[in-house]
Amino acid sequence: MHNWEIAQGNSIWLALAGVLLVTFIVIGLLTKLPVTLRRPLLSFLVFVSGLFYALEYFLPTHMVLDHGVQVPENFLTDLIPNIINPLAQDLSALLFGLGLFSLMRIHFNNVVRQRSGWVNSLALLISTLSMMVFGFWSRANLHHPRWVDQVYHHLFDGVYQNMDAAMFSLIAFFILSASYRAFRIRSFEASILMTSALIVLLGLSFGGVITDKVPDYGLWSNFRIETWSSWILNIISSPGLRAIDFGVGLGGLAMGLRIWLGIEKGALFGD
Amino acid sequence: MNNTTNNEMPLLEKLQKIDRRILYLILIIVIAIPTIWPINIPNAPLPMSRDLWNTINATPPNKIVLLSSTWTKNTRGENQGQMEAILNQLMSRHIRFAISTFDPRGSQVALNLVNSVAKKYGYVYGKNWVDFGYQPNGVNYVKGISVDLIQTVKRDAVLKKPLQDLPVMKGIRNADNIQIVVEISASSSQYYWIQFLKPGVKVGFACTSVMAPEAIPYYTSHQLAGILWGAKGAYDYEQLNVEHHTGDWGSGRQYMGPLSAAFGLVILSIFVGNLAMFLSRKRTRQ
Amino acid sequence: MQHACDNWFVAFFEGALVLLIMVRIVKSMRGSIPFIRRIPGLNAIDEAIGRATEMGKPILMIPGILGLDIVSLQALNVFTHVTRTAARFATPIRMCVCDATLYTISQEVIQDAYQAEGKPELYDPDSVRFLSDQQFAFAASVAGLIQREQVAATFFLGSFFAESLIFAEVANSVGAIQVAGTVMTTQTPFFIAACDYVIIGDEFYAASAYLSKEPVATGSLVGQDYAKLLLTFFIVLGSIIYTVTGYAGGPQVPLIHELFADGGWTALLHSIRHLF
Amino acid sequence: MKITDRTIGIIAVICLIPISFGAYLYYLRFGQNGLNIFLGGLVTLAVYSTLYRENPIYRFAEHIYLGLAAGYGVVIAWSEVLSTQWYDPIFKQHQWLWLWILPLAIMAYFVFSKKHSWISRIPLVILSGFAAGTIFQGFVSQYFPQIQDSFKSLRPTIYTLQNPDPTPAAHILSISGAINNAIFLITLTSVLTYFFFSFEHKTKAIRGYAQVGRWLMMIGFGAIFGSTIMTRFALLVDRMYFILIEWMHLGHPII
Repeated sequence: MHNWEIAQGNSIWLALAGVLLVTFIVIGLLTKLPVTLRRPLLSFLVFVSGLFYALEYFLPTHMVLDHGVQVPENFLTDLIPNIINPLAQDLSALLFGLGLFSLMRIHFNNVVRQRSGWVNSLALLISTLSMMVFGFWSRANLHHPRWVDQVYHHLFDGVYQNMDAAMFSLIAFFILSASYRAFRIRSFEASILMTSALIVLLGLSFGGVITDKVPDYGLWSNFRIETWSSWILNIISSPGLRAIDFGVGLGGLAMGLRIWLGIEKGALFGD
Repeated sequence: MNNTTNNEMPLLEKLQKIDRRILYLILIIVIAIPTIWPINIPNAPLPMSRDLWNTINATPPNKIVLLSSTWTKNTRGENQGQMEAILNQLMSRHIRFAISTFDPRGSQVALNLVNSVAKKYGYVYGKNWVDFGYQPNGVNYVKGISVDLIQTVKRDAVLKKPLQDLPVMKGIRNADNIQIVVEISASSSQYYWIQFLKPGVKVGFACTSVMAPEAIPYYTSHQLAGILWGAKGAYDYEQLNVEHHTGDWGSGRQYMGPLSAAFGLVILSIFVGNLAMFLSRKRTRQ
Repeated sequence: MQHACDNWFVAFFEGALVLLIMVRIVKSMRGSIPFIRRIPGLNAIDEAIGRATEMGKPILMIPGILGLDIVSLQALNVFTHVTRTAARFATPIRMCVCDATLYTISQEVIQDAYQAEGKPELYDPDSVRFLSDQQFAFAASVAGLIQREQVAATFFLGSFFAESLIFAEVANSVGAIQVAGTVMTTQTPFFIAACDYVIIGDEFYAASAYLSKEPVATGSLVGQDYAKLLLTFFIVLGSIIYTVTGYAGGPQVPLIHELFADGGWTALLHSIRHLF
Repeated sequence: MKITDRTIGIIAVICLIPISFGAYLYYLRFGQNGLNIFLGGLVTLAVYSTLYRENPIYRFAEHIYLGLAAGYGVVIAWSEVLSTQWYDPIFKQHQWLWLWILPLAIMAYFVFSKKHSWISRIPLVILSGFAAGTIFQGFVSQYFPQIQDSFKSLRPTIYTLQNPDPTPAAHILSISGAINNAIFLITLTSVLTYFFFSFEHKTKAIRGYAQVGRWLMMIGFGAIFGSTIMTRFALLVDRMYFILIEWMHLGHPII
């Protein structure tokens, strides 16, 4: 990637101006593009960007030394970590501003127009701002007072992380109410769902204690509850899920193919 | 007779459509009581916990153990107990060890835990243990240490010193000097080790119980030397530690009490729900 | 199997699967519309929208919690259908997304859907909301939204993880009628426990063919079936060979075992050479 | 006797006074980490209050949470992606070709334009193209090892019920192992049969087989449900430990 570099430090601004100029010309041209040509253009772009990965997979490789390990590569392989991944990540990160803008716009309007709940919106705006200020400030390399780190520590570890954990642990309550409601022996299906859930749950918890006196060797081990639960997981659950996954995988393959070839009617191409 | 069933009916119907908030309140109480006044639930360690314990216990003095600690506050309930139990065993047996993480937020969590346990055993950083820090590129890291550990990691994460200058790394060059890598994880990060670590080096997996079923086939095919299955794995490990005097009880046993109570509540609530449904159905049929 | 040349057999096999799908798509485009069996979860979509219309409350859609990928694009296809139906009855919609790129395309898709129904004036840009890209912050916010707006119907389609049950139970507590489907098989049981209608496994990918009866999607669905049949055939064949040879592990590996791992192509060539 | 949201809000605001006093006490007694624990307990209770019903306290906490997450997202987007992979290469290493990401990003912002919003699709189709292109390699490396693993022998190598040496290296298949393999294959194929959409399940045998597939799938789902319960409850137990022991000091801490 040495040829990417330009010699003079200041000329980067020149390059930036050039890029922006080209951008405006291209966008200007795009706005004049006839409606009928939009879809072919989009399909072409999808095809080209998809082609990269397809070629990377299908082209033959040779062995290259990387971090002391021989790895198979072709001339596209190196571009994935160096160009394509950063490009996709940079683009997503730059687009994050869009989402942020929409969030901020809604809540800013709430505050300005004093809609009901505007205090909450204000709290949201303030907390966003303070997280950004203290996040950047405490990460900045330049010298900053110690209390900045402390405030960030309270915001992140004290409030944010604990809210994360609290939200995560809410699921336990919902599991209880969902299983109370759903695990009724109403139909045959509901009953087997319940039975296998109970056996596995018992096998993982104090079920092992119930059958602790049963020897864990020979045929006796078949009467231990943890044997049952791992049997269900390995012999029924795993092939069942695998069969579903095969279908899901093929569905994804077909969908990827349709998008790549531009024959998918739907969300992406706007028809 | 008729009278009693008439009285029963509203109760049964109520039980069937019990307000979820009452269930939640019961759950809180059922967990709170054994948390404040701990109870001990008997336990029988699983073979896969035992295998992990034995492998780590057999570490010869010329090898180290690598703990890859990829968890944060979110799964503290399971992973902290597991890691603490393993650390107890390592330190009481005077085994050298290193830690690293695949999660940027995980390194501080791991450091805090190791430091608090190390105080108990007088373990010294740099002499008895070392931190390789956050490893953003998992594949390269694992491939790299298979060949040359010192060159791949270069500097430790706490003192920022070259690895070869630390006494803990004496005689440790590559994956052959690692007795076992234990991935303590909230996700399926064990695949890094299963796929890319030099074949022959043992891998253990201490995971949340969601991930365990997925990992069991790798244990049966001996790609994993042992598995700690969620909170039960932590309890198993503590029990093995106590049996062999390599550590004390910790959060594994502490949490199993409230956990078992909660499981009991789940089972009981399913039972009561079904019973109420059956009885009221029977009534309507009459 | 990072590259095709690690095992050409596998690459050819995948090529065959792709070919099967393509052939059926072309056939279907030429006008032979195939049969598709009933999928109860998908029939429920219109029922759920109808319920929301009766109650005059909004419907909520969530296209998973991952970014822009194949799965979320498929979810958006289904949501196009939902939005168009909702637009016909002027039922308000809410869509929460947790990725900014997905947010951008969702805006476009929803706007288009209203346009296609000839009711662009009903489109409200605030109905599509980016909430957060952090899993549980997103979940907390969705839970709040469900309760505040008392949504009447919810559609959770896409990739979901632990938060699936938070959405489903909170929506259940406000009495919403729920249609859910995810490609994450480990989350399906929670949807089964808490939702009214569940789309399991690749019924999710069948949805666009089923709802739109559009030739490309329908043909592709039939092609997928043939591909699935091919996979099943090979699994049965492999098992028969194992049974006949009595293989239970060990160094004497049957060829079919080697074919599906790295170096399978070399093994195949080797054994063909050996034959003559 | 329904308490209105306004009342809850007013009570919450009044409670702020003792709460700040409590926070100060925590800070005095336990220092920085003590304050974190205090804040953590407070927000945990605020989140849990939604279990009773949607209320102003939860709403307030939710908005703060969302705000912090948004701010954190910006910090991460810059410090872990843009600064190292975009800003530094351009302005420190002068790899100016990275500037060409800018036009793509600008195009995305056209989504707010009424007339030219379609331009925003350009960067998105490029990202979708990448997603579609990876599917070929992804499908192969994810599913072919599983196909290979699904070949199962039904012929025991040793005619006893029990395998004398259960390690895989022994290469022994007992009668019960063969039966297990058969059940494995039945589950796999019957579930696959259930997911055939375009073949009408005409014969009774196929319809029955697909039905068996559905039942076996339900057993599998039940098992997943059961094995997930422990993780979720462990988190709750840990949170309760945090609230009761670390925050309220109602018992003895373990470490």
